[in-house]
Amino acid sequence: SPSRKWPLDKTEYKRYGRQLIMPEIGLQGQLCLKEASVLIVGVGGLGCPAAAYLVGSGVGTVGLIDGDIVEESNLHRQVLHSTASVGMSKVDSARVALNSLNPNVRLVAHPSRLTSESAISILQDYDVVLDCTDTPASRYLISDACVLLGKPLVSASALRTDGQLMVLNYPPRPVGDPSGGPCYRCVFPKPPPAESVVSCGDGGILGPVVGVMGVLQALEAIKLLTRQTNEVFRHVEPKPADPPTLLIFSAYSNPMFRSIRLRNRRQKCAACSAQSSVTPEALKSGSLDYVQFCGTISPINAL
Amino acid sequence: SPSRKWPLDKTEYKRYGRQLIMPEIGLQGQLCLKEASVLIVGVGGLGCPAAAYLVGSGVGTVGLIDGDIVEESNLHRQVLHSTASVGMSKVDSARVALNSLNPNVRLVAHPSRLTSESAISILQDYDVVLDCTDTPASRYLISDACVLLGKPLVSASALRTDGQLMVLNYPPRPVGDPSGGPCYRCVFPKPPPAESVVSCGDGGILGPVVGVMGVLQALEAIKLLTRQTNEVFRHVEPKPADPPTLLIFSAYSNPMFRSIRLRNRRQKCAACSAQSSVTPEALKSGSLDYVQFCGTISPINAL
Amino acid sequence: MATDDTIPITVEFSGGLELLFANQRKLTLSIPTYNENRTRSNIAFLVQHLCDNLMKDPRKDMFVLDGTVRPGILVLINEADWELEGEEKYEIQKGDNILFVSTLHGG
Amino acid sequence: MATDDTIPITVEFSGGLELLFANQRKLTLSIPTYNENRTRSNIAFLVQHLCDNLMKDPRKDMFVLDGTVRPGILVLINEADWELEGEEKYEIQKGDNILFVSTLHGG
Ligand SMILES: [Zn+2]
Ligand SMILES: [Zn+2]
Repeated sequence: SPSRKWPLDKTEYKRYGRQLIMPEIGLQGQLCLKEASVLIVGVGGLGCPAAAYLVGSGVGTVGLIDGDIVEESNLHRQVLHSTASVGMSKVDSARVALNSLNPNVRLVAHPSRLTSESAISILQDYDVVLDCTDTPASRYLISDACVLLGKPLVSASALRTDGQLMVLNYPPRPVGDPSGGPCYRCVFPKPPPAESVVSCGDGGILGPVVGVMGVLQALEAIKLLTRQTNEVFRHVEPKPADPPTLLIFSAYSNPMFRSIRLRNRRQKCAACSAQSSVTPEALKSGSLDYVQFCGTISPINAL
Repeated sequence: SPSRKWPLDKTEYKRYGRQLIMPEIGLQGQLCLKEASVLIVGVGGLGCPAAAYLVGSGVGTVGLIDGDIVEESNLHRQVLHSTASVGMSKVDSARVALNSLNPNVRLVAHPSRLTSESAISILQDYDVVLDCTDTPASRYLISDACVLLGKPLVSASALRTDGQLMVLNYPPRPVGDPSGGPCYRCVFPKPPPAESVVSCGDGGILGPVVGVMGVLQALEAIKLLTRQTNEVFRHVEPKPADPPTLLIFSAYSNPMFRSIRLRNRRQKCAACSAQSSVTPEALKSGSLDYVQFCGTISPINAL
Repeated sequence: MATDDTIPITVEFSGGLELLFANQRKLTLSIPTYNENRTRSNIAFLVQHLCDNLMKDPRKDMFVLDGTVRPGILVLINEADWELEGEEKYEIQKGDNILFVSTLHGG
Repeated sequence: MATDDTIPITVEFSGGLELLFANQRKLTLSIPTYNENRTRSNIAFLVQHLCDNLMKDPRKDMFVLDGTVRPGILVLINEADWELEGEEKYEIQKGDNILFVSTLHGG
């Protein structure tokens, strides 16, 4: 059939040409991207650059979830939005910009906050999830849902002059299989005391700091989605997944970047171990109260 | 006077609030940014994200120089441009996007290629220069002009899965002063053989790879422009400038980032030493032929 | 074999913890090789030592809670998660680099 | 003092040079401690050794030109520019990490 012979159309060969000629991507990698779907949870300082580069690269479907509206104080770092979109929902604002960058990508809008009740049904349609949110509660929720659904999770965060990046639950083996990658709870079994948690609103954030972390999330997602290509089509020996790593960024340190080797899955992890207490039912019923689990505190007392 | 009391206007306090509350920036740092001018040479894969974050941060004047027009094959990584701007000049396309992100920034358009004859007169109006170009010839030219004018240079490059970043000529001491930072010629006294030079067009480039490097250029420029703030207003001891460093990025290596300590100024550097042969007159007269210095080769023979 | 009284090490803070230590990101210090119980100094000892002697912020529970590093702080021994090295019981060696990282949640 | 015949080192390639070495970014190898002139092996020796024995690409001048590493390649010894260490004359030590980086020009 003609679609077999020319699996991409002419404009796609042109648009993605600079990726297509790279052995790490190639035609097979581009097809993997085209068939893939990525969910970006949070369309702020991390989600904006992550979405731009994923949409640019030709990922077939990109989902955007965020319940916030664009504010003027977002614009120094949330570079997909514009002054004219202040007051608009972040998801709608991003959709306009992303569609004008690459109309070939199907954008799915979820203009509301991710909840424990909705997490499973929203995340299950995607291949990879990017955590671009800004609270401990959402980080535990997204990780738990990814573990239950067997989805790899690219998690980043930033504050002031620092950033952090981890690829979690990768490889995404079943709950109870110790050879899977660690989840967020493996690394942080207990939430931090609420009074130690500082948001970007309270602590401040330098735009390029969160920007770098968001772009790196897009990169890690592209690497995950095209990994198979490398092994199957380039006749490269299937390497084991990179060991779990935390990338630490600190804009005013020298060196600016450090890679830290993380632990494997935790034997008694509440989410991914054989002793897991986090179940799809508990999540859907709302019996796991993430906000309460993480506690709350008035911003004035925060560090 | 009222302008003394409220050095920024109300919308600026709102827009830059998340930077203003950081001790590394603060009100004084924001004023430094507002009074500063940055020239971005090349509005492609590096220049697009660099410009977005610099304009977002409120740098007073941002100059854009590029002689190319937007092509469809740029869009996977040059995320300021859009499908509708294919065929438009890159400078004009970027100007539209940047103006809608932050109308407070004065954008200066130079819609032509930087030449040896024009370099001095264009660069002299700016405080910091970003090299976001893609040929050895332009890299030597920009570095020479920065040395002659005493401007710090934030230089980045990317190809396939790799990227590199250096802050050059910083501190920007006079020609012949060995305590200044090294220039591009100190690090690379001779150009590479032309047949070893590969462009992104020929070798390919992964979008987020060049994106990360561009965002880091914006960060380094912001750090340079607000450095004084830290020393003068935070009563922090004036630290010596960071030693000259090459940041190497490799998307498929572990660790992805490495920082390499570079040499100081070269005693016999053709540009920045007491034995310099590069003069403003030679540059302006066009007697330094950078293209010939770097050689040319048909793309088919390139590595 | 080793009769030295103190062990020179580097301690680093990241992710905002430096604010608890007078905004210092990197400390070079020496700790006693053996602590009062005549056992070799381990991470548990170091944490208490930092809290008692070097922490400037009065909010001790931002660093130590229930006798150990508070939740949300990763302890990294020579660039690896301390859980790979024996956690609190890891006996500190000459030249070790101990990094305390607070998780960030902003985005 | 040292009577070992060979020195174990790590050699890395970046910026496209790995393509000249069968797409290997990192090699662990041992080189003779002394070369034929009974002098200790230095970087000049290593470069020739790599070119003669490990480079797969026939275009030798992509790596070596006029008897030394071609222009546009940085040589980094244990994370520092070789110019800080004595360039070609640096005598290789056990466990050294030698990184060859080709400059990139794309943007
Ligand atoms: Zn787990
Ligand atoms: Zn120089």
